Amino acid sequence: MREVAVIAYAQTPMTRDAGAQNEVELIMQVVHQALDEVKLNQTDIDFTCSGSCDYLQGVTFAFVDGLNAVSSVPPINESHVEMDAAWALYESWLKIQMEEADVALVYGFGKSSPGELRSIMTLQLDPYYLAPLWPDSVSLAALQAKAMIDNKMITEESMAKVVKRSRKNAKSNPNSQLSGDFSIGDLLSEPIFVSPLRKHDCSPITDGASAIILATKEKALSLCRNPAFITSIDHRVETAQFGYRNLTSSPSIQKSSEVINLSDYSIDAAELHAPFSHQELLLIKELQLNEEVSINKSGGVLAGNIMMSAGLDRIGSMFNLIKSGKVRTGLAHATSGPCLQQNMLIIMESKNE
Amino acid sequence: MSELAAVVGMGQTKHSSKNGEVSIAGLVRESAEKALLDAELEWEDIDAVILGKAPDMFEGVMMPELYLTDALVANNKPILRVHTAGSVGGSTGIVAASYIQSGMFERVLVSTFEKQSESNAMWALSTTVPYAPLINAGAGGYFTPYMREYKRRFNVPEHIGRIVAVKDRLNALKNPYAHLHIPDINLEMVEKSPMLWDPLTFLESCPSSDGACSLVISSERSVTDNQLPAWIHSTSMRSEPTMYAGRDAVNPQAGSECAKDVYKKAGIKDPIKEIDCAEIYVPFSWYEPMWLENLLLADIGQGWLMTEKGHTSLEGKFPVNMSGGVLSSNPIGASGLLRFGEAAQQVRNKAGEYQVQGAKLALGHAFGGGAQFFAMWIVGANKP
Amino acid sequence: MSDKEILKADFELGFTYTRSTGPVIGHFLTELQKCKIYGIKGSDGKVIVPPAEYDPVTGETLKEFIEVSDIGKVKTWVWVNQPLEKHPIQAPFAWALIQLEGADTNFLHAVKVKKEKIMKNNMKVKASWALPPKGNITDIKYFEPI
Amino acid sequence: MSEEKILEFEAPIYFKYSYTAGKTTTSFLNSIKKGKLVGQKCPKCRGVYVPPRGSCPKDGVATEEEIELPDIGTVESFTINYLPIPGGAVDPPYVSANIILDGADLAFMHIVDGIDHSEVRVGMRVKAHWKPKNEWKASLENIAYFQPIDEPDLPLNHLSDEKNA
Repeated sequence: MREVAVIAYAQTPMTRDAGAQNEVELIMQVVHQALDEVKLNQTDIDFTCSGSCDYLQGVTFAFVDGLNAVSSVPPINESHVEMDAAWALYESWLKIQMEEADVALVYGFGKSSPGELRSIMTLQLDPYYLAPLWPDSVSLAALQAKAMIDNKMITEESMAKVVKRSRKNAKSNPNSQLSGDFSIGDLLSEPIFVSPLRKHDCSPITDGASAIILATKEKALSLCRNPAFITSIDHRVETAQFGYRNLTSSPSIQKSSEVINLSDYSIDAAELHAPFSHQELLLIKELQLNEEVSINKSGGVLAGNIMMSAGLDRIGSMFNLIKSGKVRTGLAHATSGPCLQQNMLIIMESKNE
Repeated sequence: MSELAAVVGMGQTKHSSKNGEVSIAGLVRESAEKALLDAELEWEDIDAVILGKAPDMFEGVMMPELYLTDALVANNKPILRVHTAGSVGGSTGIVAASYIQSGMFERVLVSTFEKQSESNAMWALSTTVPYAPLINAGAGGYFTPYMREYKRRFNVPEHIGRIVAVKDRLNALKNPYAHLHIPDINLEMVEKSPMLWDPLTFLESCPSSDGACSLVISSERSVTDNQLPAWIHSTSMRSEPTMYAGRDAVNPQAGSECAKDVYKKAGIKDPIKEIDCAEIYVPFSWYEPMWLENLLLADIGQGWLMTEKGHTSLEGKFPVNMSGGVLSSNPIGASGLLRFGEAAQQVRNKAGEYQVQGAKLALGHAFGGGAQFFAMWIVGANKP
Repeated sequence: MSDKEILKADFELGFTYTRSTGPVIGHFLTELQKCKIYGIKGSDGKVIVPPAEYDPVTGETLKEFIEVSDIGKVKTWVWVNQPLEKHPIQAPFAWALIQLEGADTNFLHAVKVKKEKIMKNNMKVKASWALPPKGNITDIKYFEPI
Repeated sequence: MSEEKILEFEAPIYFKYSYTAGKTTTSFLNSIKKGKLVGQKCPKCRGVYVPPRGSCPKDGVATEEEIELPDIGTVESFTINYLPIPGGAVDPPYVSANIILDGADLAFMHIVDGIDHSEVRVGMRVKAHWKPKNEWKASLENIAYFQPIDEPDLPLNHLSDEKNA
């Protein structure tokens, strides 16, 4: 296996409504910023891969326009996943493994402000039995939270603690959308949104884009002072039959943990893609992270949730921690689908002595 | 060095304008089961699933890999969804190959589909946003100006498009899975069919199909002799913007550079001589000669002569679209993988009635967007 | 140019899709027209409702239909105070995972009650049918406590 | 009670979206509301784009320099459409053409009319036929169509030579 590292990461400020800025303008910012960070040009990139979703903005082939943000004349070796860009990173990682590329550019973008995100997400469900009833993403997550509360795995207070920490951590993230100091009491006095969830238990609607550059060890060490090496990576999915799932556990996380030998690592920090506060608690339990592991230093997606790059942002946020020397071994997680149906785990490490 | 990968199984549905017998899952599943059967493998032999299809709006199912995980027996396995517009079937095949070539997986299933009857796919392509007049009439309206320009630029006779339309439909008669079976197809019938976008008639255009195509791709060490492997000699993808100053949409640079790359990686110096046959993405008749040139299989301005002389027919010197091609079946998301898979079937000597005798090396090709995304692979009966 | 000067316009994107059902979903919807609910037997013997086409564990094609009751128990529920435009009930209501009598899995549907306080885990609910049924999952309008 | 076997059902899926034109498109649309066609020039390749999109797709850089273009151009390629499109701007048959304005480096699709369809040629010189001023809004639809002008066709090879260069 070739050693591959994240060497650059850029993210737009996460905002409720990017307004005048279209997708191309958002992507252009982050692609240029990431390339500049390691003094590369598009011509130095061997493979480019992106993640996006047409339904967010209601236009087919959103990614085709997105390509206008990248210099693609002369033509480039490029691909796209209609998924979170974390999976675009996975595809790029395979390209590097097969020696088709040494340096890869990955970007994800999403403007959730133009549409009705909660209802749009319903279209991820089985189109015969479930989608025609229009259960929305918040309601489904609420069912999971309620099941966890019923099982005494969490309480409304423990959920509020997650939010409190997220908002606090987000204060040191210049791109965050929501941050600040809140007391558990303040949070619990907020009205219920979809019971048992309050609005702050749900990640916000966010517009933005992000980009990451991956490189082989040799290139990484020549371009970046402290690259974050991807030691292990795996992703798995679970059944689509919502009523068949036990929402209080995650077999796909358990399987991926095994595959990446998670228990062999001493994890300092984790960036978890938990669009709802209770999901962070479920992930911590399924990943068996102890209290010494620092969780979502970036604030996580509760502080800003760029659909289609929120997973990639977890990898980017972990890169930031490793690059700055604050973390030696970290875990990044990305998810897709209702109630954590699909998950990716990545172990990222510093090789600096 | 990348690991060697081979296609060891192919499955497809009978393509039709509406497959009302199955759900979306049922459609994809049928092709996947057939691919496994062809590979003599079981579901548990598959390590990962790669799904490809065109826009989610065709079926109104967002990120359908999430819903299809049970049908593709992907639970607790990795699944990934590729979408690169019309070239997606080809790109998905290439991504699937990279799972093996990276050395990370032993056997993967790649499934692609479109169930166009669920919506009206042509108009799903023509959605527009406010402030822009809706002028463009689907893919045909977009591409016909470039076909006209090809014809004009090289003074190509009128009947070339019709020759392609007839040739591909005659080939389709030998393919039980093809959507269009028109037994009495002839030049006059094509000429007299309704004009859609001048000069393109109805019979010079692809149909809109429900259909699915799956392949099983295996690592070298997992291949067994009875699987008749089609060894993947090379893959390549190239993209360029839809529009930019100086772009030639008739002979896009991304296509020719992709071709150069895929030949170079396969060690092919003289493609027209070394390659035995090709499955090329030809949704509109004129694109056969245009792509022959773009693929460096003919000199610029000479592609139509190959078509006119019958070189691209099943019995010709360089058969193209032996299966009937996109002109005979077009489940958009699967169309590219059908090209890639049909190329593999030829070198596996499994193409049935449309087998090119002794085919050892074949090209699979797909394109998408405004003829700006290209995916290609070269497969061979022998190891590279 | 300030954000206010930027041109904005609303538009609607939509299609009415025609979904062919295949044999399993088709059977379920056909029986719904008779106000009957069918599940299917999974590889482990569990009765899955609504009937899955493929077993979630082994992946095998499932075929053995089993009729279940239109009465069941609420296993988990949540309360929606402000229904969205597309929700099946346009007044505060509950989403619930309901285990129907004879089924081993949960069925997601809406439960109509006046107040959140009425909702309890394990409460018995019964399907309320849209008449005449049309062969759609929405033939079950919602569930109501009994 | 019906005994009909269900083979299919209808699933309506409709969403409302708010579309934001963005800075560049707003500026273009505001100009066209006044009857002006304003494009943008790429700072790198100097390519002129109309309608502008705020970036040069070739170089992946932002474009800001604005340049007003005449409403006269050349037909680069075209087709005659016979298929009606739901919600389409015009009824078939109509000619849709890729028209490259004088001074621009990229064509855009619009309608050519005011001439027998069989007479439309690549290289033909055309001018915008604007709708009456009181119908103008923020849309390219202000131009009803492009019509031929009394100027010799641009040499046919000129266009393709330029492209093949």
